[in-house]
Amino acid sequence: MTDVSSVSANMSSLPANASSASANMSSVSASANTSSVSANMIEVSGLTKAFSGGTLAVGGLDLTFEAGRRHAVIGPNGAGKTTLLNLIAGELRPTAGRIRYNGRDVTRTSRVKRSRLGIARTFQQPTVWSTLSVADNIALAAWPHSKVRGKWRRGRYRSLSESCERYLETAGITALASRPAGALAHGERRMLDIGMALAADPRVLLLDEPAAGLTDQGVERLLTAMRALPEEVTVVVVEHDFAFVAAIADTVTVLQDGKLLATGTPTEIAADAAVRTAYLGESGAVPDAVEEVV
Amino acid sequence: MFSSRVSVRLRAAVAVGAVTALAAAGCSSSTSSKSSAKGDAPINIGLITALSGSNQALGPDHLNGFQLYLDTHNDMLGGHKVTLKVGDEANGGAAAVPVAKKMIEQDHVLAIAGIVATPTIQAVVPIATAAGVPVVNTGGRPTVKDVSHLWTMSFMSTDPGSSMGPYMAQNVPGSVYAFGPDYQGGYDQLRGFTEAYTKAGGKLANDGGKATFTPFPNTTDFTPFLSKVKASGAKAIYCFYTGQNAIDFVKDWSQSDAKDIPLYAAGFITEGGALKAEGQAAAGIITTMNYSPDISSAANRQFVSAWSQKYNGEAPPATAMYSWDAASVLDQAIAKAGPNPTPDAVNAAIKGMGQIDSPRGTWQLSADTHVPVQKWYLRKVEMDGTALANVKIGDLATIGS
Amino acid sequence: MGAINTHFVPALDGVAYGLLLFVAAAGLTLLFGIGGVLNIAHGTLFALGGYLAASVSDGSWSSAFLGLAVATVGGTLGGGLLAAGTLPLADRGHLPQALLTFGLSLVGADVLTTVYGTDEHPVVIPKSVNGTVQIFGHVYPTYRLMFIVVASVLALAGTYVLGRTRAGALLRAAADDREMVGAMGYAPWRVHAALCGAAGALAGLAGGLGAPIIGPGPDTADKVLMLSMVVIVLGRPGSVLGAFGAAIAVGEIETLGVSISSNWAPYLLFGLMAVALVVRTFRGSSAVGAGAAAGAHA
Amino acid sequence: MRIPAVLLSRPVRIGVPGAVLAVFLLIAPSSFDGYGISLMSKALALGVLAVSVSILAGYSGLPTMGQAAPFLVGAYTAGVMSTHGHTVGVLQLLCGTLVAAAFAAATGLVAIRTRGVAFLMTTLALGELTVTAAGEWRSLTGGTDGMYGITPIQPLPGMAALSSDRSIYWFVLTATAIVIAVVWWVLRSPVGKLLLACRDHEARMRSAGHPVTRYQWLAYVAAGALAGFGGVLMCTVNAYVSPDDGSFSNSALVLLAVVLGGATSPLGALLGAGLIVATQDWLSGPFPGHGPLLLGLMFIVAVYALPDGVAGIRFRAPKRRGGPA
Repeated sequence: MTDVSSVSANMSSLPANASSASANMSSVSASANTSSVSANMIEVSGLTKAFSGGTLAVGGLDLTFEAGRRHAVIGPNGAGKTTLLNLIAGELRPTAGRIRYNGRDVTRTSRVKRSRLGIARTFQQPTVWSTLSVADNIALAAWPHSKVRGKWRRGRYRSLSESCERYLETAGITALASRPAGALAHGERRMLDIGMALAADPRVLLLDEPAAGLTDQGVERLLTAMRALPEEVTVVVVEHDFAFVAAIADTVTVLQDGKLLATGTPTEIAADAAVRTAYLGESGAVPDAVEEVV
Repeated sequence: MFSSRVSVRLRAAVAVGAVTALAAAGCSSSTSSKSSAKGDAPINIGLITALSGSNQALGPDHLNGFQLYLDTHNDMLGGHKVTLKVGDEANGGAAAVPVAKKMIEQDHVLAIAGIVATPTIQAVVPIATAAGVPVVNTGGRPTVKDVSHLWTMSFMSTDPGSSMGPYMAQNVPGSVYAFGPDYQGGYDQLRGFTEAYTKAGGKLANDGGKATFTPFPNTTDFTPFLSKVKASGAKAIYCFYTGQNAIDFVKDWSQSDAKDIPLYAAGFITEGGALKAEGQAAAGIITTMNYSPDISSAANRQFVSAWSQKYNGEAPPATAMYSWDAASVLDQAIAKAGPNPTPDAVNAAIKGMGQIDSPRGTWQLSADTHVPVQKWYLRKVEMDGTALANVKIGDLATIGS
Repeated sequence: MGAINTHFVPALDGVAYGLLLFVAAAGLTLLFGIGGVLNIAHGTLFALGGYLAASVSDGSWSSAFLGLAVATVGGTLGGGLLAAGTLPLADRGHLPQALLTFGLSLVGADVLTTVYGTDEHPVVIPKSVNGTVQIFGHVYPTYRLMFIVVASVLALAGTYVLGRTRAGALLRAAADDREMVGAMGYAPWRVHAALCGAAGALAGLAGGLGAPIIGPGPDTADKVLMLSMVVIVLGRPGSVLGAFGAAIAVGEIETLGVSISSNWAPYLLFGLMAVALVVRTFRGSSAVGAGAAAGAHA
Repeated sequence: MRIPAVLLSRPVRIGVPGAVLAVFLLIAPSSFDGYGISLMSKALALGVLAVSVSILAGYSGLPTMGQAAPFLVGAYTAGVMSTHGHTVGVLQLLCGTLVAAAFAAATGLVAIRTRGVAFLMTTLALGELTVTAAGEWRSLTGGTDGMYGITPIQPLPGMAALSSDRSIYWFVLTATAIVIAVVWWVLRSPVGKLLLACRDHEARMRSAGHPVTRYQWLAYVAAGALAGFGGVLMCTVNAYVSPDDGSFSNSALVLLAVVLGGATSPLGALLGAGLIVATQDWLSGPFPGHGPLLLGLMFIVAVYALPDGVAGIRFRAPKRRGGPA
């Protein structure tokens, strides 16, 4: 399990060819796994996003992400994975369809409000406030979610900052605390981005390709951080790296051309013929990592 | 990496500083006054005029008239060699405050001449008055609270209109449509006209019986305003415009529905450069002015010939004449103020001045308002030789109190 | 009928004035909308064109055409200078360019008044178009009527060039995505220089054509800049058709608007401009915003 | 040549120029005449305006071309108070600041909706509207001639009126020092970090749950209040207010001052304003009418020579409706 990065290199080079895959879609229905006791944390129905120029990034998607579980969303490039995250986080407004969060309709809720309701996210391109220090980045990310009053005062802010030290530790960037975030290397910046998402004390954590560009060590740390997350936090990870997905996910959702292709446990997905054809390539040659999981 | 960024910044700051220092060096060398005094101790005179900003078309005449007097009088006023300190009032008002302060505090000027725009007067006069320095003003004159140190060579802003009002009431067979620009000088000019005109029995053709004010300085197209004139049935137009507004108004008038309706105006509309730019469009415009280059007097001949010699045979505009008079008044007042003139002594000497012999004829300063009591002339734009000129066709009233 | 009669000339004049503003603003909207350069010195190029045309005009047709040619060439050279000045700033977004061109406009104004003096320069136009014509019982200047025709032809030509030619397609592509033009094999600096030159040429030509209406004088540059800014904001930067509509609207406000209610005229233009800016952003598809994005991401 | 690290440490980088400036401001008046002193007063008043622009453009990523508008509102408030006999300086400062804040609160609702160049143009349009209104509202503002002969103020009730340029200078310097200290203190607090973060990456702030629009509106109001404070000081210095004080070119000049001063440095903005006043009113003295030329050259030099100062004024990342991912 330690040699994940080399596997991910293999995976990403797979052809994303999937023309005749939808035939088998009903074989893996979205409701197959919803028999568990936990409530649906995120529920999207008929979710559609069309961009100017007519590109349909997400087309009539029906999905549920159960509370307290680790979900992964995979699929070839252009499948609509990041768009789905952006729609859930409120960065984008859907063209049609509804999004429910914890039983509440948030389709038209602003991203600020959604963040305050407990949806936190990281970005494909790690996004930080570059002129501020790493510690300040974490503290400002925690700010809207902290119950401390009067944070604009120096003393209160300092105590907020101190209470955030554990996120620095979790992300493994304690040593960088006083560096300006703009001066960080790519991997460090990604860990900071994740630390910022954790600092928001989320109920739903949306991670957009968190392992991309990380060293082995970084991936290891990321996995540790994710395992250390409280049970009740719902995690949705968009990821190319199937090995990584297999290592953390309870359920895997496969998207293709903005539509749902399959849902299941990593094992089921790895074994699914339609997924193999669509995502893993015509040849059906399954990389070691997948076999290992199976 | 960080240190190199800082050093770039330092170097750049040093570069900017060096430019500043160079320019400062340049200015300090150019300000060193040439004190080759013949006669008494050299004196400084300030001249504030618009050399940039929205009034810059009017500025140079103020400067050139004063300079011409100095050129023809051996650079002397009242027997003292004069250094002229020129300042830019730019858009008027706030920009002129430091200019005036510099003249008073640093150059120790004996008097300040010039000033184009009325806001500049309002900003400068309190400062000069507090310092006891007389202001010999050559632009239009608004109402000012304390006139103890303000002496106007031109006219009260209401005067041109006051001189034309009764004439038009008698000679225009019907109502008159009145226009002006939307700023204080415009209101004063039009108030002068409408009050005198209605008092003499005239009736304005404008909607609501009040003069129309066009947005300033953004109006470039007067056609829509002029198309209302025709509809109103007015028999004549009276307007006050200067600079670019004047040129645009005249051009638009000459090609509009209102082109058959005679245009009367305060004289600035066809003064100097404006008349050149308007060309044939200005033919036939009747104006009121306290000056016309064709007045026959010794003083005027001297002035006109000096001006046309220096400026390619052109006729001098009235503004240059006011400035010439400002220099002439200062010349006499400084002479009277003794060998070591002080601003106070000059101010007192101006106050005691009686009749002033000027290219425009003789005039004197009103004891109350410190504005000329003078004769106004009726002029018409006609061919004079090969070029259009403001030709005197009659006398209007003598105005001033 | 009475009202139509009263407002006929202002309405017609609004078209002429609007078309003048369109020609004046066309270069600015191209350069800003497509090239991402907010050129505060645009009015200065217009004034330069006017001065140049005025300096050669003597009332003959040949001098009139020579004037237009000289004005266009002068504007193009000015645009070239602008290109050279802004090229090193290409990666630094809008603000440095705006500050630079503001500085250039201050310097340019000083140079123009030093060379040409502070008096307005008359343009002597050929006798046959210097008179007036009768339209429905109203007197109207021949030149403005001719201007309406000429400017309409220019507008059509511009629309054709942008819509139907290869150069136009390239420009539209550049407006959408400047990196793509690079990918198509055109050096970015060439596209930049061509845009600046074309915008300068348009400004110079507009100055020469418009000189008999907005004469070249010390105020001309500021006036044309402000009105052009209003036009490009109302019409969306980069959109020739939008600029056309906006220019006619501004022309009508400046003529018909003041003829109906001169009290509100001073507020109307900038009020509309602010509203347009805000409404655009509300709709979330701000062309200005996208321009800023292009600048920020370039 | 490497600069020793100690010279780059924060206390040295800010403390040394700060100390030099403080000494200059305290010592210089004794060797200057009234003209020089009043120029320094003017530079301080304009400097307060420049600091307000630095809060917006440098800290909040809102490059404004209309900050002269609240400045004008503050100046007119002081002028109107004077004509009604309220000549206590502290009271004028308080009221001018409050009225300008109210003005900014209203106009901010409009301006804050826009981004980048659109914000630049919106503030420009709002500024032009304000100048127009100042010229038209004759009963209150005295129209285009402005308000003149404004009565000298008394700093506090019961004190003597400030009659000399020198006494006005000390009043202006004291007021400026206090307000700059407050601004400094606030910007160095977590509030400054919030603004910088909005400037760095607005979208990330929203994703993190920060009400960015509210922050920026508050910054806009605070900057407006500060500009109003500067306007009152300018009215005190000039004893004159006219619509021209609110002109587009004033707004552009203070933006230049901020660029010269390094975008996020209140002290730098103050110095930049000083440089501009020196150029406009003092250097251009021997070349009357060519002040704009010198300023124009300064703009050009600044853009090329001080890229950091310009880059510090960053446009807010506009709302991007991204393409398919």
